[in-house]
Amino acid sequence: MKSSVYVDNNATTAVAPEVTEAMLPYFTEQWGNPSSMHTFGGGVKKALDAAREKVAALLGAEHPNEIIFTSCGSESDNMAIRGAVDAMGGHPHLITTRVEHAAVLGPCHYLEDKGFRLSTLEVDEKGNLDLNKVHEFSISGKKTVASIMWANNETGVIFPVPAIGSIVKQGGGIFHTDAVQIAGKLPISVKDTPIDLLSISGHKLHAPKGIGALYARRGTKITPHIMGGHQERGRRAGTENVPYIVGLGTACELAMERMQKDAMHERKLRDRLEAGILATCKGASVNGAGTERLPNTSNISFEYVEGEAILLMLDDIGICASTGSACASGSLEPSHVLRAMDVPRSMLHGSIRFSLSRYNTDEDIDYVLEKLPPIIRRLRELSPFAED
Amino acid sequence: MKSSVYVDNNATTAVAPEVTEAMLPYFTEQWGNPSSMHTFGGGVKKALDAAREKVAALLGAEHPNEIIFTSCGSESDNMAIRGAVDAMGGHPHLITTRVEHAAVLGPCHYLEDKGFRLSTLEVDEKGNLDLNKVHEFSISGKKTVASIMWANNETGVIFPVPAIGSIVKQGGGIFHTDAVQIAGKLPISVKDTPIDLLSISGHKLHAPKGIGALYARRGTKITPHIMGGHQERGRRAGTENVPYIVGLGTACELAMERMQKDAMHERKLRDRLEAGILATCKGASVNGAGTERLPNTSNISFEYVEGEAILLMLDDIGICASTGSACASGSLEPSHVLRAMDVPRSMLHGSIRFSLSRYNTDEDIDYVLEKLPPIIRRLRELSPFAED
Amino acid sequence: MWEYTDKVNDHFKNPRNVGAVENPDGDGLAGSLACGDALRLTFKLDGEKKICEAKFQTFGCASAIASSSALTVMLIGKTIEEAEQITNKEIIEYLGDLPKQKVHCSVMGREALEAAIYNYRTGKTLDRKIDGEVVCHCFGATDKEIEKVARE
Ligand SMILES: Cc1ncc(COP(=O)(O)O)c(C=O)c1O
Ligand SMILES: Cc1ncc(COP(=O)(O)O)c(C=O)c1O
Ligand code: FES
Ligand code: FES
Repeated sequence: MKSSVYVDNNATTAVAPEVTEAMLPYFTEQWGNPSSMHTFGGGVKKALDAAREKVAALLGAEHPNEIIFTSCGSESDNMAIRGAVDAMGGHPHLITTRVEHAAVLGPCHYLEDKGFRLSTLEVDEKGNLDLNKVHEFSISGKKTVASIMWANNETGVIFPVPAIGSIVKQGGGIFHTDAVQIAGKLPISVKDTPIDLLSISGHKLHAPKGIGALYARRGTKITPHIMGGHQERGRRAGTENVPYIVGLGTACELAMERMQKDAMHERKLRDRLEAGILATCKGASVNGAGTERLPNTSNISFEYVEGEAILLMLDDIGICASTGSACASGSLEPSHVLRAMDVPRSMLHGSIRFSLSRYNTDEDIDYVLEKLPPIIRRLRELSPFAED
Repeated sequence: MKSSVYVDNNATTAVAPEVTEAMLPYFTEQWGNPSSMHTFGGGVKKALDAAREKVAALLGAEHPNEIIFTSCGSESDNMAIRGAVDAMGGHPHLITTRVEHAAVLGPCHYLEDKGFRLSTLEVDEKGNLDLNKVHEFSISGKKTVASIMWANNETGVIFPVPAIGSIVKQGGGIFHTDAVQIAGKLPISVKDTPIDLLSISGHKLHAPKGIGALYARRGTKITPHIMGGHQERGRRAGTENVPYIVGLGTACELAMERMQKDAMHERKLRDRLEAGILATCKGASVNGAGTERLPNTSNISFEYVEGEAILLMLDDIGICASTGSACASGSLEPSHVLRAMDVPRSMLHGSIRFSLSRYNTDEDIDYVLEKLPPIIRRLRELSPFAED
Repeated sequence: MWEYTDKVNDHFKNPRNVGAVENPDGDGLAGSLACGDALRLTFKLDGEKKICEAKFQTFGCASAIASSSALTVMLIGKTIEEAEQITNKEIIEYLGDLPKQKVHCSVMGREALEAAIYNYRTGKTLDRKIDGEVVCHCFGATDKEIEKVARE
């Protein structure tokens, strides 16, 4: 069950040893309930506060209280969209894009079914948005709630969130951005960006799966998604997941310390990987190339071959990668992101996402560059369309 | 920060060493994403399946697929109530009780604000429901969604859920029960009880805080509360919290193995504690006495003294107990449960909940019985109302 | 992650009879690039009118590759009349099993076989009109086809 080369870090990352170590005492000794009136439980609250400050620091939030801990990126997205719409009242106009994660599209489509107007922005073949369209919708007269991601999980393409936020705020709307893939990888500062709500997920930055956070700018009205107890200042009920909150704090602290170094390291490896694949694999092309992208992500289409077949052959030799998003891997649909980018049909089914982390090495890249080309060659030989 | 005598297990429990041990490898080695198409990630799915079977076994569910993992008891309650109401469509009539946990009352009041009819059942001074009322509301003509807890977190009082379920189902309604406090403490079998939806929370049975589950009987329609990816068969989006799911599985397995022994152990200690306090503390009385109660819970009111004062004095000497529910401890209101039971005002503010677990010992009880009476005596001396 | 049988894995990783038969007696194509998936099946008959050579080319997932490979193995040694009787279910049985969501991947095998036999008998290319709602967008399988397979 041990992988040798893990290049699927946009699906999930290894829990950093520092994070596991920081969490452990909260399982074995300090397992109290932070809401308790006794020192044993109540004392744990300090750990929550410390973690909240670290998350706030990574995101550049003005006040730690703008951070609400949730159980995952998906909960943050659902809470932001449904919570903002509910608190706004009436029937706000929803704006999103075709390339969002399912956790944004899910609640958007749900609300559309309930009668809300939903506008879904297209992207061009490089994955770029048309800012004029954002403008057009934002001043449509109705109040808007816009949810537009910062970095795409499949291609790594980065949207110009500061510009988008300005446009949405000019129109008087509420702006949410899914920052699950950018947080910890590139510097962001919500304080200096016109963002009302922002989602992150722990397991994309070396904290465990099952913890997330929502940044909610002071004064942003949002109906709780999980109602009940007074935890998180009444904004998210449920006894706090103390160990994971501590873990997320540590992960954010680590990410902040190492960000520049990690990003440079990943970009260097990624660029070498891309160049190597393009040079050795016939019919390969990089989706989103020429656009601003995350330093760790490379989405490559291989003409006339099928992604699953590539993946399974890679898996066989210990290389872990993915096609599109992991949570959609139960589905038979080709990636909705690549379809939105109008990737030609011959390329649509053969896309592989390589996504790196601080733990990848030069040897990992060497190994992929050695093993991948013969696999592509073999699969192309099987194909009725490919010619040599 | 170490407690010497922890008798606040209805607030949260120690993570069992077996649980921590079972979880650890999923932080350090098997941190893959179960939705991944590679063996490293996909292989983890087996651990999820195994845990699901253990939870199903503890609850007596027919199929493991009836178990949906959530992030806490509160999420399970919110999902059950809002999900069932949404899936039913129209404007079902909501039925609940005055003594529910905030995680049930929260969504019920939210829906009431949205225009749904909500009927809140009263309890008598022993904490019992009037089943005739349940009947009356269930056949009110409208479709109903009833959420009625199995065991009360503050008093331990057990509602006759099998009878209630029958009544609700006769009327064609959907029946949800919050079983957060009974699961793992007394045997339950959803298979043999007319229950559609049932909530549990890990940290009440020696798994960590931040994991829960919702049992949804096959065929029960329920709108997901967190929408997005295909996890949990499309019923709960978000990358699975693999370590905690494994931990919850282990905790359920342990609970099942030890239940009878643990329950006997806790009941013996609890009964000794109660008898001792009643014998030595003036003006003490047990709330919910004479009703069927959980074996581990004792809610005792002390006339003319204030609960917070007792708690702080106990805390000072290393005894961890609580007044009412931990998550409401930020509030100054006296317990809504005791108010519903019409506990006289002189007793209402001085109630302490002692709740035991398998880890409590005879020495713990000795210590409380030694330390508590002088504290109550001192506080009574301070009180302008108490007479000797 | 899909649960594949050892046999599926084997036929995927070591596909038998890859390529195109030279001067085939039957040549059939199923699926299309437009649907994102295709299978070409070619065969040759010996003196006793039995299939002595069968080859495939597939643009598809692991299940599609394994199904195609299995089909060619099943075909060799059979008469056209016997070959015609091969059902999807038999391809799946031959492979041990396929995940339910992947059953349709073997549909293409049957279709390519039909097309190749039609080509053998008429010399013409079978122009399959896809009817029904396209439910598998990646491979253009229709609900009717999937239903048909499910019933078989
Ligand atoms: C009866 C009851 N329901 C629900 C909950 C909520 O569980 P959690 O804290 O896991 O959200 C609790 C405990 O806090 C409880 O005692
Ligand atoms: C862009 C994006 N948003 C949201 C999510 C959901 O996060 P989680 O799995 O923690 O719910 C993910 C990853 O799965 C993601 O990549
Ligand atoms: S006097 Fe302090 S809470 Fe009432
Ligand atoms: S052909 Fe394999 S997924 Fe449709």
